Amino acid sequence: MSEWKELADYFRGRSMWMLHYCTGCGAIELPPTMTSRWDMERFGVVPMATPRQADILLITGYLSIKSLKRVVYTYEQMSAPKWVLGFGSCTINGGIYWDSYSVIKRLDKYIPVDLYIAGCMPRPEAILDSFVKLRELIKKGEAKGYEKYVKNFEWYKANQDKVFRRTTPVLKKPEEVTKSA
Amino acid sequence: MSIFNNAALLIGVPLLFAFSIPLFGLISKQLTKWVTLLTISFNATFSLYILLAHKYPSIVVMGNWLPPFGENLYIGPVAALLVSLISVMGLLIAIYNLWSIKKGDVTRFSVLFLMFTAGASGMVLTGDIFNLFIFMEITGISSFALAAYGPEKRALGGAFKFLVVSSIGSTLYLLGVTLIYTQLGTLNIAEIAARINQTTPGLLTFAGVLIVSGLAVEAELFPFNGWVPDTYTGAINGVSAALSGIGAVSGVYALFRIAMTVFGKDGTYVSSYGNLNFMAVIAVLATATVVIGELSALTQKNVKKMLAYSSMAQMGLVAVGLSIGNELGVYGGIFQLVNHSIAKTMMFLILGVLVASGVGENIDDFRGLWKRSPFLSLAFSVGAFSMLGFPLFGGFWSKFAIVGASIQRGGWYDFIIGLVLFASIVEAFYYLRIVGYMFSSDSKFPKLKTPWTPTIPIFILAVSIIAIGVFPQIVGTFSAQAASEFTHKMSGYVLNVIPTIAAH
Amino acid sequence: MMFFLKLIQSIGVGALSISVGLLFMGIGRKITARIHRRYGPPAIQNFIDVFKLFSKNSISHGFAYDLGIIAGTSALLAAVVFLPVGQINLFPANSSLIMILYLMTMAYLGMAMGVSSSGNPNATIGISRALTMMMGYKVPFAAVIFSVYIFARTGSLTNIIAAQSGGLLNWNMIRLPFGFIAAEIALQGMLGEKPFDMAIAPAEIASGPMVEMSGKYLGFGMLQHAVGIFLETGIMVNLFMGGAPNVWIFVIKQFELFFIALLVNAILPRFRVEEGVSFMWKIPLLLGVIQALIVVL
Amino acid sequence: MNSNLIWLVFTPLIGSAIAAILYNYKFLDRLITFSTFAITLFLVFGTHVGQTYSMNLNFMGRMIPLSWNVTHLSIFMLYISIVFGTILTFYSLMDRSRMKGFLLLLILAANNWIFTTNDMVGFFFAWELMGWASIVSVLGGRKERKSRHAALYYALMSIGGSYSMFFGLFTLWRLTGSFSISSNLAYLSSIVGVHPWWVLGIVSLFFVTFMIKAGIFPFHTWVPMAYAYAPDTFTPFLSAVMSKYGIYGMLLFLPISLMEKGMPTVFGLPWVNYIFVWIGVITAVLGTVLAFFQDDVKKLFAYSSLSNLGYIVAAISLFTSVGVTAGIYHAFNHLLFKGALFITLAAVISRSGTSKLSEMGGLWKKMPVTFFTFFIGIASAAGIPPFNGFGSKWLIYQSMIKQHLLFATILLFLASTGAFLYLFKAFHSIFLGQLSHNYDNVKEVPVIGQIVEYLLMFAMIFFGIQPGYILRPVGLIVKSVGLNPLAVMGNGYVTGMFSNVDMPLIGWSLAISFVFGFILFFISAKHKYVSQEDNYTAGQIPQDWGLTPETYQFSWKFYEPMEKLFAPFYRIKIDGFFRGLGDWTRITGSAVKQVFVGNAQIYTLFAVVGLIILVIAGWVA
Amino acid sequence: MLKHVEKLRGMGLEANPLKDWEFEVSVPKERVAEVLSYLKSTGFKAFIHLACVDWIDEGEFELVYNLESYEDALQAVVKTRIPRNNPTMESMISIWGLCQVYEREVHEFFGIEFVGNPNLKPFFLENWMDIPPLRKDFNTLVYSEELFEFKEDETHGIKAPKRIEHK
Repeated sequence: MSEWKELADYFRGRSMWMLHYCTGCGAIELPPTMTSRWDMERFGVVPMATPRQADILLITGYLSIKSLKRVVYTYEQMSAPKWVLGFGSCTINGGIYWDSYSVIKRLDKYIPVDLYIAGCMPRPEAILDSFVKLRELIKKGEAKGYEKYVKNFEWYKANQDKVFRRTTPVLKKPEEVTKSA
Repeated sequence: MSIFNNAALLIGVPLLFAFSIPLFGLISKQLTKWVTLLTISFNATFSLYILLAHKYPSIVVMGNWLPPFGENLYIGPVAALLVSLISVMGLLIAIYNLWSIKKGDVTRFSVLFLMFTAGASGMVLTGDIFNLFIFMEITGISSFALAAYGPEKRALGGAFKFLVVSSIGSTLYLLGVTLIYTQLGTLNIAEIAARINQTTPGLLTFAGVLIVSGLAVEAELFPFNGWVPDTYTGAINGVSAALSGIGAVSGVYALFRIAMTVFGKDGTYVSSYGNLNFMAVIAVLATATVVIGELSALTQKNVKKMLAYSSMAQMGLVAVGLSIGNELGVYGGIFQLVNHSIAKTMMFLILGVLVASGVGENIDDFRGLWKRSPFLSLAFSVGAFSMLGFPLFGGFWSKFAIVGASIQRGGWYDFIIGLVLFASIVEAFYYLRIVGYMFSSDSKFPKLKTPWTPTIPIFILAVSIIAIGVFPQIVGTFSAQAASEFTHKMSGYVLNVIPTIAAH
Repeated sequence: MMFFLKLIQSIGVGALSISVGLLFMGIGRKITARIHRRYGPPAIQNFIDVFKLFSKNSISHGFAYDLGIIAGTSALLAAVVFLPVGQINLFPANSSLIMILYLMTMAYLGMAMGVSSSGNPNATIGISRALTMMMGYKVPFAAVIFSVYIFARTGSLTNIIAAQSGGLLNWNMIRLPFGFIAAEIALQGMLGEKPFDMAIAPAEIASGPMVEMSGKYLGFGMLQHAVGIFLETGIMVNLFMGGAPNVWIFVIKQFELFFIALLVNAILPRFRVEEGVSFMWKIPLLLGVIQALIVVL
Repeated sequence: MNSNLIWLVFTPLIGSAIAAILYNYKFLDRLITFSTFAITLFLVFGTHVGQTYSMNLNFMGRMIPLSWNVTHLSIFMLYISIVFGTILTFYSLMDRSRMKGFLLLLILAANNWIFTTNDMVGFFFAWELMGWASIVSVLGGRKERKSRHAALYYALMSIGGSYSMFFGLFTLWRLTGSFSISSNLAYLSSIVGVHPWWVLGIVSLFFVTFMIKAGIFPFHTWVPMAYAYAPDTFTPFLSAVMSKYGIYGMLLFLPISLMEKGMPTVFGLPWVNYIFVWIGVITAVLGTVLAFFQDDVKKLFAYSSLSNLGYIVAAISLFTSVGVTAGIYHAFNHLLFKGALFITLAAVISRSGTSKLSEMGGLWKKMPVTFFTFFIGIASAAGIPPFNGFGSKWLIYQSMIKQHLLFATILLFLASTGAFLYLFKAFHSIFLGQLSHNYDNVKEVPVIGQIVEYLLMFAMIFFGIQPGYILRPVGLIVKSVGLNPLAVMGNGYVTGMFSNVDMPLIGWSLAISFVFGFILFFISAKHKYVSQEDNYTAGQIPQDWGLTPETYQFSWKFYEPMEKLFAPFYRIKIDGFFRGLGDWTRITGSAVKQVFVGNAQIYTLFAVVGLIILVIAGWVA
Repeated sequence: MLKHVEKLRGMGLEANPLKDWEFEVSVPKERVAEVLSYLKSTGFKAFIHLACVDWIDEGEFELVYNLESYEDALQAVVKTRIPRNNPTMESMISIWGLCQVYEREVHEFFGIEFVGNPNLKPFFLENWMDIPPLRKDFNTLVYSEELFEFKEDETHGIKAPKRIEHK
């Protein structure tokens, strides 16, 4: 069955359908990559309307806690061999919002990310390059984010709940806190 | 021709007891009702005996003067059928009255009721036009009084209108009779019929017009039937049942006995003596009655008024049937007369029971009656379906015959029957509306308990409607003979009464 | 034995239709890309997409969903078998055009049932748009079909092809020009190309019927679309371009028609549903009626 | 002379009498209805073509001959109507709908009598009996007020229709002196050459009645109301069988018009037939257009049977052998799939309690068997090949094209496409989409219902695959009417003018491609089942906002764009004529009522005026 | 524009023009409502914005109301100072209904209690248990490190992102 797996990986690499979650300033980079100047369709990458049809989930910028909830929900709606592309430095370490109280710092803690594209809004060439890199990863069998999610499901869920369902205040010194009703 | 003396009893016995009831009244009020019941039941059994044992045609001579001179009663197939119809209906209404007439002047009611039935059977049996006038007066007076009976104020209004119009009618009739008497010197119908052509045509037509319009009042034809709706709604239900069941029958019989036997030419009687074709006149009036009766019943909200208009219209339909002119038409007319009186009496009795047990007369009060008293609403719908001429009910055969006859006659009659059919569609609308209300199930009131005594007549009538519907021969054979008597003037009627007379 | 031979041949025709359809879609994407002045995916991209889809897991909404989507594709495959393809004419006796059209309705019914049983309102809105549009383009198409029927005095495709044999001049395309134009516009609607693709509008109703299709269901949807392209263009070729001596010419003729549809698709924006239907009932219907009048009188 | 025919009529009458008596024991009443239907079916097996029976009715003082004879047409009609009736009553054993058994049995008696009678009196008696029995049963519908209005409207129309038959009946009697249908028809066709207008007049009197009962274009307005508000188990009988009486009547009068040589012909058809073809086509298109936007499901299917009857009339009035065969074949098919649809509808309505499309949805999870029957029902109603609706629709197109009626065929094709649209709308709004929470405890139809549904499914597929079994008897009918029947080559073939359709072959090709589909389905990656809430509706999960998840079923204004297109057509009220007539009679009624104003002087005035008029008339004459 | 400034000075408030189309007024806490309604009556129909400045070392919050008058294209800035611990301020809903939203936001991010504002529920921040975030004494860096724990975790296969050189 292994050669069947290789053949499947070959095809999966050649035809990756992308659902881009346009948040932050990354969204504006995508139209040029799709249209005639950079044309990502050459690589078999087509933008899709629903998570059901998509293979790649492209997160294009910073994610606040609220929007993270929607991303997790969309990610879980995609079907099995699925990959996540973190786009721009905001997904790597929070980017310019590194010290913000509402923006998550590392996407990887909440959903398995296969490939990050560094740059504070990388250019379309970087996106195309990431697609090619992802194709190689898939061929080499290293792009196993979705299996990682299944294996460490509780861990991921714990991280997510830590952010979503906080029960205790985060900072230690509450005494001069003038808490409103 | 066996001279049959005791046929006169049909009139004599009720009159005798009618006047002796006040004596019984002294003993106990309720006894009078039982006396009326007994006398009418005698009348009914006797007339049924005549009808079923085929004891006709026979003549009863008063004071053994032979026919052309003395008065005589002629019992032909028509008379036998109608007398038995009248007396059976009277019997059933009397049973109903046992239950419904409790308070008030019971003896006076019984006297009037007996006089009414006696007068009606007299009108049907008599062979003498003046006698006809006398019996018409008897029925007229007793029906005014009966109509006025009852607690409601509108009864008086209705009775008064009836009194005024029918007195005009009887005076006109009397004038006509005197004119004929001056011409022919005889009062015997058979003799007048035989020697009709000796009169001067102009005078004859005038006399004919007077007589026809006089009798039209009783037979409820259009211009003369103004009184019908108010009288029927005014009178208590038992009385309006009697009026529509018995009074109308005798009225129509009288009109057509004169129009057909006296004025009609033998056989075809399409054209009649004198220069006005009375049959055509009556046909026009009758169609007008049907159309106007049905249309005005359409927008009625009060069920009793609706039944009054519908009985007027049905009388018009009977008149149309009889005035078509061929044997099939007369057959249909008489059959419809029987069906109508059965169905209408039943409906009025049902209405009486309903009103007595608190259900209002308005259509909306009929809503959901099915849940409250299945028997009454079923009987009412059986009567309604028979009126509409649905198969498996009596009315179908008679309406079938009437329409068949008029189309067979062709010419103007196609147009007439077209109007009548349109009117009967309207009739179907308002009858089915009532049936619809009854079967709708949203009624808030408790279940109705129907008293025992009135259910007997209603049950008998309902069963008879369905029986006639399934086996039309019961009434069919007799109305066929009646039709042949009416259509063959000479052989059917005249020669039986006066064998010697030769038709001129 | 005959049955077995016919079975092999019909499987062949089915496979041919799928592969030609996918090839057309691939080339179509290439040409649209070229129009946009970009390279576009390799021509066999659609084959890759289909294989990828069939290797992905997927979610389903119950047996009506599975049954419906499979019925959609297999009904079309069943219809293709009756289409005379070049010299392969499996069942010459009963290749009646109306029967093929009604079998295609079976496919739409299957797909519609499957998709709308998923419970996603976007899908049903897409289906209702597709059916309204079908009502739109079926009217001129019917006018043209029946005028061809009466013109060639026959109902079966084999006879129609025979009637057009012998040279370009007596192709129906030439003899019934108005009918051909009307049918061409109706073809645009049937294929669901751009001006009339309001049923699968990705922006408004999240790609309409395909919203809940994942993995192999989307694969079935793609196969159905491919066979649909092959079938519809095949009918048009048989009706108006006189069939073809052999399969390759038949495919080339099909591509000519598909090419026109592609060009229109690449340029025009999308109609609203009622605009699309009223457009279909104005000019194409007028042409169809003119053609019918010419044929009848 | 075979008394079997008499028993055909009397057993239902006796049965209905018993059912009437046992009226309030609900189950007994339905049991008797079913057993009477079964006995009658048994009796029908005994009857065969050519049997005659005559009996004298003592009426109007003389003996009127009532005669029965059984033709191919009557045997065909008897079989399909009674078989369907048995299935329906078997189904209604378990359905507590408000259908009264004895009325249905009265209609059955009338049904047997109409199909076998050979004299006008019997025909009229049975027609009227069936008329009023159906009026009263429509009265018992679920919604009180609405079913009363529907019953009244239907009553007026059907009584008006039977009165026009009254006229035709007796004018014929006046001309020929006899009531027997066959001799009258022979007489009519003999004088058709001499003065066709006379014949046309009489035949049109009869055709008005048949068109009203079948619900054809000018007289179709009562159909949607009556079907929608009749009791749920009565509508299948009303729509499947009773609309065929009108068609039977038209088929009776077929031989006359065949001989009409003198008529000027249009398109090779006598102009009368041409008009009727167009009436049929208009009814078909009208039915479809009106059915698009109905929200009450039974009204939607009422319009659909209206349009199917338009098909049948269009095909029959072609009077060619293909046309008549197609018409009768479609009549059978319509009976089968419409009956199946209405029975499943009765099941759905009795389970979900509502007949509004916008309130249902997603029931396929709860009622799978009903779902499959309904699916096959709408597939065959839309005329999809392997099922039984296709054969007849295909034949109708063949017959129309042969007569070069191009525009009529286009409109019919449009109507059949439209049929697919509204059938899918009904199918989606009831079974597909999201299941709303108040239907969570809906159960499947009990076993009896499921047996009936399996039976209907099997029948639809069987007659779809093997049309020969129907085409052969239809061929006999066509031959008996004097046209040469279609050649029936084996059971599977439907032979048209140019090509023929091998239905089993289509069945096989579908089956094989299905097998391939399933193989492909199972070898590819596995799939997992997901609940109905877990779909991508691009919305926020309700739980997070503390809201209960609401189901969103898209069924209100299903074809909204289409409504915008057809809006201008809706302003012309089709039944304006009949409403106008109704209002006119009401106004004249109240006007006439003024005559009886209520005081004595006026009445005496009337009497005197009447007298004067009579005297003048006498004077003048 | 100067006319307005003179008038306000006349009312005992120190007002000075900022730009040729804008002037500012600093008002004690109690007279804010009076000044705002006065300005509204003289043409400043539009309520543009309510901002809050945290002078932590002076221990005061400064509320800044921006108004604008469209007719004569002028902007007014009304400033007031309120003490920093348990800061309360009367709500201006009676003058401008839309103040409710701005006051809600300021309440959420600064913890100022607006008396009379019916709708002071949390707006942006979900189940926030700490001190209002925009206060100067709120240390956002510590908060984010505490909440988002930005450190690698080998055990769950989360390695530091390996840098793939672009060839």
